[in-house]
Amino acid sequence: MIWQFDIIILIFLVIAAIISLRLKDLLGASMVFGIYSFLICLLWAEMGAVDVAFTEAAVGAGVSTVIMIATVFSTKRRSKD
Amino acid sequence: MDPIIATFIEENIVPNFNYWIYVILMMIGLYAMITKNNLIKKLIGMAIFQTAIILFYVSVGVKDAANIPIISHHGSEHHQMTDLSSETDSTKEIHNTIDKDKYANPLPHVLMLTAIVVGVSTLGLALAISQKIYKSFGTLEEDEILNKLRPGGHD
Amino acid sequence: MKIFGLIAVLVVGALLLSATSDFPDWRDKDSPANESPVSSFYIEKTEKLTKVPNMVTAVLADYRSYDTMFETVVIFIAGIGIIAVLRNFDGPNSSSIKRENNDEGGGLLARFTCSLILPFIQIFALYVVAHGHHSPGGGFQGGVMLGASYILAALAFGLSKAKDIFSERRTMIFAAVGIFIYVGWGVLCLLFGKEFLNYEALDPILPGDAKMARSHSMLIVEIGVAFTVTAIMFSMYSNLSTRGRLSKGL
Amino acid sequence: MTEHFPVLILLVPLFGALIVVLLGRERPDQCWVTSLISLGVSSLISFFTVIAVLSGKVQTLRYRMGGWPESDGYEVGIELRVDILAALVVFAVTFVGFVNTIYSKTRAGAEVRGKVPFFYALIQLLIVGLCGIVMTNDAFNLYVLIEITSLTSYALIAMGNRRAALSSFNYVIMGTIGASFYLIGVGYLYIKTGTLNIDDIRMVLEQKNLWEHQSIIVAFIFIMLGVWTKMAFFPLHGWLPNAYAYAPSMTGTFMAPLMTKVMVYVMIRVMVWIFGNEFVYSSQPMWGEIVIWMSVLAIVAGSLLALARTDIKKILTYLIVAEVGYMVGGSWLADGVGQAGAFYHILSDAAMTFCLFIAASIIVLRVGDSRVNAFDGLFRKMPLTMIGFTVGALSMIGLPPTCGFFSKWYLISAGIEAGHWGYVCALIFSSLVNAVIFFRIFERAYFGKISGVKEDHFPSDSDANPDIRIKEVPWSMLVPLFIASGSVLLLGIMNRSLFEWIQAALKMMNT
Repeated sequence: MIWQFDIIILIFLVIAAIISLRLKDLLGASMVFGIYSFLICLLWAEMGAVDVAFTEAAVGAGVSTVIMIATVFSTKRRSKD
Repeated sequence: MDPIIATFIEENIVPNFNYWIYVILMMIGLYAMITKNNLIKKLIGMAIFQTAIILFYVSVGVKDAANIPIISHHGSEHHQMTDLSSETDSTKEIHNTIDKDKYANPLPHVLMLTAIVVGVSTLGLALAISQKIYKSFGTLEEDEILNKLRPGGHD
Repeated sequence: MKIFGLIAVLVVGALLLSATSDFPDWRDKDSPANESPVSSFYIEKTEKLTKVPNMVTAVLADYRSYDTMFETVVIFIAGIGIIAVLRNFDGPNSSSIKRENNDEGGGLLARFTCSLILPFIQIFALYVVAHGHHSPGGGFQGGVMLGASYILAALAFGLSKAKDIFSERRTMIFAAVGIFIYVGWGVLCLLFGKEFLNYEALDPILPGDAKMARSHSMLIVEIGVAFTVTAIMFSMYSNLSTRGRLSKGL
Repeated sequence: MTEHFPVLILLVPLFGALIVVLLGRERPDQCWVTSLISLGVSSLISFFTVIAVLSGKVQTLRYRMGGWPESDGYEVGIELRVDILAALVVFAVTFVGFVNTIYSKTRAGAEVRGKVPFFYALIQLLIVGLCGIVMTNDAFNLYVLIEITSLTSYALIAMGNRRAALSSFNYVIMGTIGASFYLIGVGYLYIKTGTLNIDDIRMVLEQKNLWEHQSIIVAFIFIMLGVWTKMAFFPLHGWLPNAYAYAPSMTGTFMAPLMTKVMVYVMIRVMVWIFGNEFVYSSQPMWGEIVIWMSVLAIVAGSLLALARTDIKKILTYLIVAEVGYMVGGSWLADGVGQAGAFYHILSDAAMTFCLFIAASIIVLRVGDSRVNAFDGLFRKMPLTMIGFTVGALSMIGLPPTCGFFSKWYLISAGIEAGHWGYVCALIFSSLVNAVIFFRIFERAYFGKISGVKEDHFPSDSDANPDIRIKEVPWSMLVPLFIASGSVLLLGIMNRSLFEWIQAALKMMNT
């Protein structure tokens, strides 16, 4: 447990969350959301919650992002906000 | 880093930093859910909102200098013996060897596995619903959909 | 709307932050949550009572197995809910569509790479399911990986190829059978005269003593979870990527 | 055998749902039969549970999942807990589900074409979720079950037309916020107490005397906000009217009576079991005042919004919003009568909402128009349906001997006892508005001219006059309607003994 890592990842998390909500390109937003999931998965692994990190890596960074991108592809890519 | 600053951070910011960031992430997600116009953006906000809560729960279970919640076989020789020794012996042995401060609290982890699953299920279903909305309205922007539904609007 | 949302969010955030100062410190091993008898019981007694070193698996599949049963049901609901909402059965191209193999899937390189790594992904997924007692992992994680391997196959070789292996009917059967294994195992305990999901009741039909019966039963319910999750993950992807027509993937 | 009843109530519909999915799309009739049998068995078991709990042999059924005993006085596993209150609500849930399945016999094929097995699977899983919510004694398990009911209802509502999909999306957003707030509240309780079992949380709160801590207060606020969002309490009600009005009619008839009421039950349970009357009413006297005035606002606004609508389903959904105000206000009046009255209103409101929704769906189906002028002359054309509708409407207005009268009576007397005149006035005002709404409909139904517009809709019927064309529906719809209106009357007749049981159970908890 190294708290410096912890603080850095937490700050990156906030940045990733804001970017994925500000991007007008939904495909990019979904990808940044994948990055967000991966960062939070790192954070959990660092906190000792290995099972949660494993699940988040498989679900958040994997399947969630894939189905979100699938939806963006079959609907519209641009967003107004 | 200057050691004085490091100690200051460690004593004053670190104890609650996780909880602050969780609140900030939750606020970002909630704000996106309430005010974003695009339905997919709302769902991204929803996912952030849910992970923020998971972050809170996992932070609850962290212990200083604790291991992951899997009892290690290599660390203690006792385990090899306990399989062979008799029942009462083994219970005493393991009871003595396992120090609860050495392992992280497993309960929040279990709860959050369930919460992650609930999160992805909600996300999948909500994406399906938004695809159905797109199919019948031709757009994913909330204001355009409401325009189409107004009696004066076209369609 | 924006102003109203901002005010609501700020009020919520202020409320939550006001409680933060009251919390025990982060990483404190003596906080009420960490030193409560419940958590101490899990840490100290799990290996003794269930012979499973991974406490998370033991709590997930035994102490709180009732929760996990409903977690699996949630996944199942998401799967059939997506079909109920989105699936278009009476479309022009439902089952008897002509194959568009040539247009689908990735290029040659993608196909070749996928055919190389797919078996390894699947074997690793099975390992994760089976080895959840001793290392991070378990039915859910393994199931997601197995489902993801089929999604990868659908991306590389086209959805119709993947559907030859995993047709829609088959996904539904797999999903239902997974929960059937889980709940049925619990009901078996009921039939042996103990409480629902009390695996000790199954001692007579499983090898080892009553504690090993718990360990074995956890493996079985994890396999049930893996069945459901694999099927539903693939079904989710195939419905969402084709707008419910299941004809042509991304 | 009795001790296994709680889990059997859940398992039968769960297996039913799996079998229905396995049967597949080719056998819609067998799907109906399967779900009818499974829900019938489930409601039979829950009826026996009510009898067992009432007979006094077991005051409270406790069922430990996995057979894990407690350690140091703390539950390590998940526990089910069924007392008379839970048994009554579970019986109401399974029984409404059973009767609604009869009603859906002819409609399922028409409304959810080709997706019949998924519809029945979702309905049965929704019942599993609702029963689980009522019976569980674990705060986190409650969250998982709330999500089960939410996900099933999102899917069921979105199976309707395009408006239904849009309102379902709004429901996803609001529902997730509500459930997550509940989860935050549970987390704040967990970080201070270290346990998730509802009885144990109470025990720790009392032992360590944590009542004054800011996190416990915030936990209470967030759990309440979450539950209010899920039950559509007034300022948070936005998702409900559209969702219930545009959903497939079988979904509406099923969810309208149950969802909000079960969440009211959760609210009463959290208030009484986790936090206790002392914390809720005495420590912060301002809260009660604020919440009761909010509920007054909910009642008045719900009634007025209903009055302004001409679509019968919209009227009924806004009346639900008003009824939620009744129950929240009643349970926050600081005395036992108010809580018991609110609880009795859960049962009676379930019965009368069910009755009215079935009648309205039948009428909309036959007349093909959901506006109020569809009721013109209906007493002559569909006398049986209108009798059922009348019973439900009279109960909504609050005329004896229907249960609506008695529940309103208990709530009003609790309000007078607590000296909260605003609440009493709101209840009377709402009764008057309901009377205006429903007598307007009765007037049309009795004296209204049979409009000639209908001629155009049925050009194929050559010689018959309109009286014959709009005719009664098949028995599979009338029988549920009569069961519903019968239960409205039965609950009214049994009000004294029901009320005493409820009061006794609540008193037992508060001491």
